Amino acid sequence: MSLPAGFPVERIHAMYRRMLLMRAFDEHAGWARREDRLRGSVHEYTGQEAIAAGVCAALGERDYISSYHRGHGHCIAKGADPVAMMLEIYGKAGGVCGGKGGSMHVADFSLGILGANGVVADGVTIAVGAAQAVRLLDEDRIVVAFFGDGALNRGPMLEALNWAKVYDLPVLFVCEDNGWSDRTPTRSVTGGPGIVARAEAFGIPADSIDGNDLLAVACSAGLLAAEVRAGQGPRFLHATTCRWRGHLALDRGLYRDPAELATHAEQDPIGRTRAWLLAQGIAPAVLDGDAAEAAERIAAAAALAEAAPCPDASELCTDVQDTGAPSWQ
Amino acid sequence: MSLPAGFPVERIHAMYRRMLLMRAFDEHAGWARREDRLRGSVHEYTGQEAIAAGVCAALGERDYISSYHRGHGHCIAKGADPVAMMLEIYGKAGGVCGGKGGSMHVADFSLGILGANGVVADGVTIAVGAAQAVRLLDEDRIVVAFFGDGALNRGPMLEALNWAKVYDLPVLFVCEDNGWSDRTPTRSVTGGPGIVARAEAFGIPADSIDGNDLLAVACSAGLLAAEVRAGQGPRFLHATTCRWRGHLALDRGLYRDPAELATHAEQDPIGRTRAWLLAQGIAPAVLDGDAAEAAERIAAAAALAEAAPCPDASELCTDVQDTGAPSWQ
Amino acid sequence: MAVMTYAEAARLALRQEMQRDRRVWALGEDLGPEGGVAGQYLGLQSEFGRSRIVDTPISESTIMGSAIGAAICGTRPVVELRYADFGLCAADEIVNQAAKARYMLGGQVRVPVVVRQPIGFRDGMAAQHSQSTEAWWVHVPGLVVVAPATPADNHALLKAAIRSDDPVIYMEHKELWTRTGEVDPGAEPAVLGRAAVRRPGSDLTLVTWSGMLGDCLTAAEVAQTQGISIEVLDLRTLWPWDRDAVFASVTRTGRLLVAHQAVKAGGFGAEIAAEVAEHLFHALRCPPRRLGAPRTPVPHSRPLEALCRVTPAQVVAAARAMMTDH
Amino acid sequence: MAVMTYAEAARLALRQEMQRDRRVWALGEDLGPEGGVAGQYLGLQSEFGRSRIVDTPISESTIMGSAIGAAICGTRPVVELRYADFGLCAADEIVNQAAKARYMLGGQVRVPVVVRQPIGFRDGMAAQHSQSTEAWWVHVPGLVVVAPATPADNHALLKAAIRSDDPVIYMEHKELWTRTGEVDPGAEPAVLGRAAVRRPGSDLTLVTWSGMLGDCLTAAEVAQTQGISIEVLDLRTLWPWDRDAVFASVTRTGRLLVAHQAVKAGGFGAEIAAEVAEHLFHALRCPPRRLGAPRTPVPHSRPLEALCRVTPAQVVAAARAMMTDH
Ligand SMILES: Cc1ncc(C[n+]2csc(CCOP(=O)(O)OP(=O)(O)O)c2C)c(N)n1
Ligand SMILES: Cc1ncc(C[n+]2csc(CCOP(=O)(O)OP(=O)(O)O)c2C)c(N)n1
Ligand SMILES: [Mg+2]
Ligand SMILES: [Mg+2]
Repeated sequence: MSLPAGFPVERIHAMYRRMLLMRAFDEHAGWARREDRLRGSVHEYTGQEAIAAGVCAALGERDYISSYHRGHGHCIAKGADPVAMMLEIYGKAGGVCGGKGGSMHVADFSLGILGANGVVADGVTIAVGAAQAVRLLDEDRIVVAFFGDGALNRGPMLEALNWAKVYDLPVLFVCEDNGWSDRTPTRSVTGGPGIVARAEAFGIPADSIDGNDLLAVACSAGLLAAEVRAGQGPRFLHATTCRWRGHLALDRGLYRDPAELATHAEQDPIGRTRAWLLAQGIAPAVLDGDAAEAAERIAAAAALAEAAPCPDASELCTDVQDTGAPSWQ
Repeated sequence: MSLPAGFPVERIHAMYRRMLLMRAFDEHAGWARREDRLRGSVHEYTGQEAIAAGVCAALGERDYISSYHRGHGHCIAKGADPVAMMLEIYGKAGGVCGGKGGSMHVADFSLGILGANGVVADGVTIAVGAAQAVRLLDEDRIVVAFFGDGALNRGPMLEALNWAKVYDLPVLFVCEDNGWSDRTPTRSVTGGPGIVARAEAFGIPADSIDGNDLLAVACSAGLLAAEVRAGQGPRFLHATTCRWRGHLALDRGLYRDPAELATHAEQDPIGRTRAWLLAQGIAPAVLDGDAAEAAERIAAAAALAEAAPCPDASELCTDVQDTGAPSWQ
Repeated sequence: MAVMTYAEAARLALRQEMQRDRRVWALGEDLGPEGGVAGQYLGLQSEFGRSRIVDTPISESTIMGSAIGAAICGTRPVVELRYADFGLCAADEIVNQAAKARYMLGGQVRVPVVVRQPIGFRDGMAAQHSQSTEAWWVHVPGLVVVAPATPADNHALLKAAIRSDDPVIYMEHKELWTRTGEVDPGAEPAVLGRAAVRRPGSDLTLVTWSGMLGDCLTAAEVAQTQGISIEVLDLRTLWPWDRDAVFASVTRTGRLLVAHQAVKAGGFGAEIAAEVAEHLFHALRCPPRRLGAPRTPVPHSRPLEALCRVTPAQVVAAARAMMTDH
Repeated sequence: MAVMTYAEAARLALRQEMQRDRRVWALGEDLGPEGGVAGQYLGLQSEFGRSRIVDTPISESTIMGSAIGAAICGTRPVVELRYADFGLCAADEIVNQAAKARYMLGGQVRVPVVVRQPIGFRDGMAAQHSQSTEAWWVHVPGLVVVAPATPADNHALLKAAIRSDDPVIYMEHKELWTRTGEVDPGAEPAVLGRAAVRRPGSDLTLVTWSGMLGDCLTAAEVAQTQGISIEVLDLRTLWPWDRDAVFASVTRTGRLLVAHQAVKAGGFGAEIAAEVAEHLFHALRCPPRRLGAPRTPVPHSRPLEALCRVTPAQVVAAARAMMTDH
């Protein structure tokens, strides 16, 4: 891990705090799903936090991100309120989407978060379109599309890479390569020399980094985002990482090799960042305090969500469409 | 133009005759469509004949080909009967598809011709599936998928490349690169270093050749087909060529640069092959005789098709589905 | 008032909306060179530039997906999918994203996108270029579905579709492109969801839309000579459909016939017939009837294709049978 | 006879067909590791190998397209699309290729492919994982559409689907995976197109299918206590649907109610109601009625999702209203 000279330690420390919040959020979310305290598909981000934290640190509030099914981390990294998110995944009133979306649809347009998505790769086509809007409206924003390694086999994803290059759009593609496509090892269903070669075949310069190394992510994303912002066209970041949990909360991951799982702890982006911060002279007590604070915030959010009321029945037919609201259906 | 030593001139001569037949067929088809003697979308293959001729020469009768909207040439190259094809594009009884398909659906399963196709790239996903059947049934066949340069931007096409590599299927992908995607220059909507790079990004070895050079096509296709046949997995042939006519018969091509069109004559695969055959000592009279024979066969087929009856009304509801034939609909 | 074709009317509407609102733009294959498959974009790329009339790769999923992204980020894209058949290549994006985004994101966002998907038979284009899929989109919560039958409507309804903040599936009919009619270039956007009585009548309500309107009017004329007075209702918007207008007419006539070019089985006519049967049962003097294509793919051959069509003669025959059935 | 779950019954059927015919194989995402999202393929990869239970990339278009290619070249693929929502990612291949190939190629070829697309709400999976799209496929010429409601049917109907030489859209219901029932492991394939009378009755015909069968039976029991005798018909195959059975029942009862979990507007219930209204108009004692979901995307939140459901109470209420309406 090394940083450009002059990069303030405090910024990494801030990303560290965000990672703690993501971790606490999803550790709770997974538990709550397994305990049947909430419903729907919950995909934990645990183990992958450095990517969201490092990438979003390169973004301003106006910038857009689009995400995928494993989306809680990206929202938190972009600044979403964990309370509103927690209410959402519990399907409660006051959730970011009024409880109508649930875990796979967390979003906050006021922060440029265009939403998690339940369909693999669809968020990526949406991201290139967002970039087209930015261009048309002559706005000062860039767009980040987060997606998994499995998405690289879906046609719309590949079309979107071509699309971004053809129109030279301000998009940073971020592939979170955890090696898994649900319960299938991605390499067993993926041909060719690798993900970077795919991006380059569409004319998009790509970096490949250790996505468990927060500093590497922050540096690389910072550089790529700056190029995108400077109008140099789309860029691609390939970040390898580890999925600590099952594909989703209810997946016990019985098909996984214990040897692989055993490597996770030493790859832990939070542990590694903590070690680095300690080496920079941050006191252990400060870092312990950070962890305690994250845990508390999430516990408080969870308590609030558990107690909160569900949306009112009157919400059922709102926000469907204005033309032809289904009053007589 | 050069051939491996010992490659019999007679084989090139036979391909030449097939090219003449393709040319005569599509020159008639285009004319007939413009004269409103037949209906539907007719995409002329004129100018691209060397690709179908050279590739299909590497195939046996058992091998499969799948084609696209510009499909007449592939069928003729694979041995389809021009009379049955002509009846088909006229929508007449006795057509290869009973007149139900028309130009975009010519096919002959008895010759392994899985069909032209009206949806860009769909024939390619069908081709990789055909190869999967070959594998499952342990048959001795290979599959050729023909498609245009524009298809390389469609998701299913890109998925199919990955698919073929993942299962190491016996497929030869043949991209006929005429530079056009309908009325749009393909390069204006295509990112990256090129078509070969795309194939290689999915792990598929690719050759790029002058597709107007019949000998080059025949050699390259022969080698690639042999590799595919030997179980070495999918291969990709990128053949550049020229589309002499409009995208379809009713397109007058007003958007085209006359300078580009002017280059076509000297690229003419038929003219170039004729010159080569002459240089090999074939008498001009023989070659003129070939042309006359092709012209006659097509004229006869056309006369027959013009005069033939349409399918009987009773055909309307046959071959829809056996379960639930729409007797009461 | 000006006389123009259905295609020209659509072009005029888009041009006016693009002049009026710089957030409006269009994307699809081959819009620039010759203005789309029917000239419905002719000249617009020269006028508005390549960034507002965008020629795209052959990438239906991303054409649609990117339009959605652009719509939720402040622009108003008009998507050209060329034929409804190719709309199926973007079905996921239309249904899972465009139609649902507003709802599943709790109303944070609107998706003002118009998705043009021309329908219908034309000139033997056969099974993959002839489908009428309006029934699919009507069944999808979140979508508005529009099917203009005249040049004037292709002007006023397209304007309305472009101004809609919710996604609109806009289904022109391929056989209408060259039909001419009177258009008021200064017309306001139409009100979505309103049917038009194209011919008043008292014996039977004939509900139709899109390419079948002409045939239905012909049928009504013939029927008139046989003493049957048919009221022809052009639905114009299929969702929401104008229940009030249909119910009012059927209440008067006591007879409902729906005719569409789409396959009859599972077609949108079933919804209308079922609603009328449920809510106006006692006003009906005879069973509600539907006419549509047989459940076969569309054949290429001319006489077979013709057999898939609902003809004026069939409409008249159905009307006659209904007059004597009670 | 054996007691097994709906998922196990499907697995048994596939296993038996794979043993019987080596041309039968299956493909989809994650079939091997844990046997699909509901264990409906559990153990089959170990038994038949990775070339007959094929784990695929996330490539719905090519999963479907390649299955079509393999079907027209002599094999009998079973496609797993996981949820009907993702079936939309392969809509083009299903409609433009699988459904039309036989017809547009003039009968040269058959397309014996089964396309499994589970439908229905389950556990708050929300808008993109809860759709019931059967009405779409019914509207597509060339497709057979099947929707099993019981373990025994998921065994016998899946066998029949695999033996069909025409493409079958096979829609299991997610909430039924774990339901148990009696299955005859030696049962012959069911005959496609036959409905089953799940409960005889004389006052009202209740037509339903898939996940709603249980609720309809509950409703019929409750109604019985209120003196209403409901005949519950499980359609089993939606295309072709068993018109004879439905018409025979309605002719006796004089009342038709259709209930499905799909959106009511444009749902398949409309087709049934419209056909009955047209052909049995004079036998009807009251208007035909339909129950289905409101036209909204499916919400995540439990009470909102519950409001989208057709409940036994609603069925009973509708039946009561129909008994007094005439
Ligand atoms: C189009 C589509 N196909 C299938 C699925 C089911 N599915 C959900 S997540 C997933 C695996 C995705 O893998 P990857 O993109 O690597 O993301 P990860 O889960 O590893 O973060 C699959 C197959 C889906 N949601 N959408
Ligand atoms: C999915 C789909 N989108 C659009 C079309 C309309 N279309 C037909 S041919 C064509 C251009 C194809 O270009 P290319 O693949 O290079 O083949 P070529 O016509 O040059 O031989 C287009 C856009 C289509 N048939 N299918
Ligand atoms: Mg992954
Ligand atoms: Mg081309």
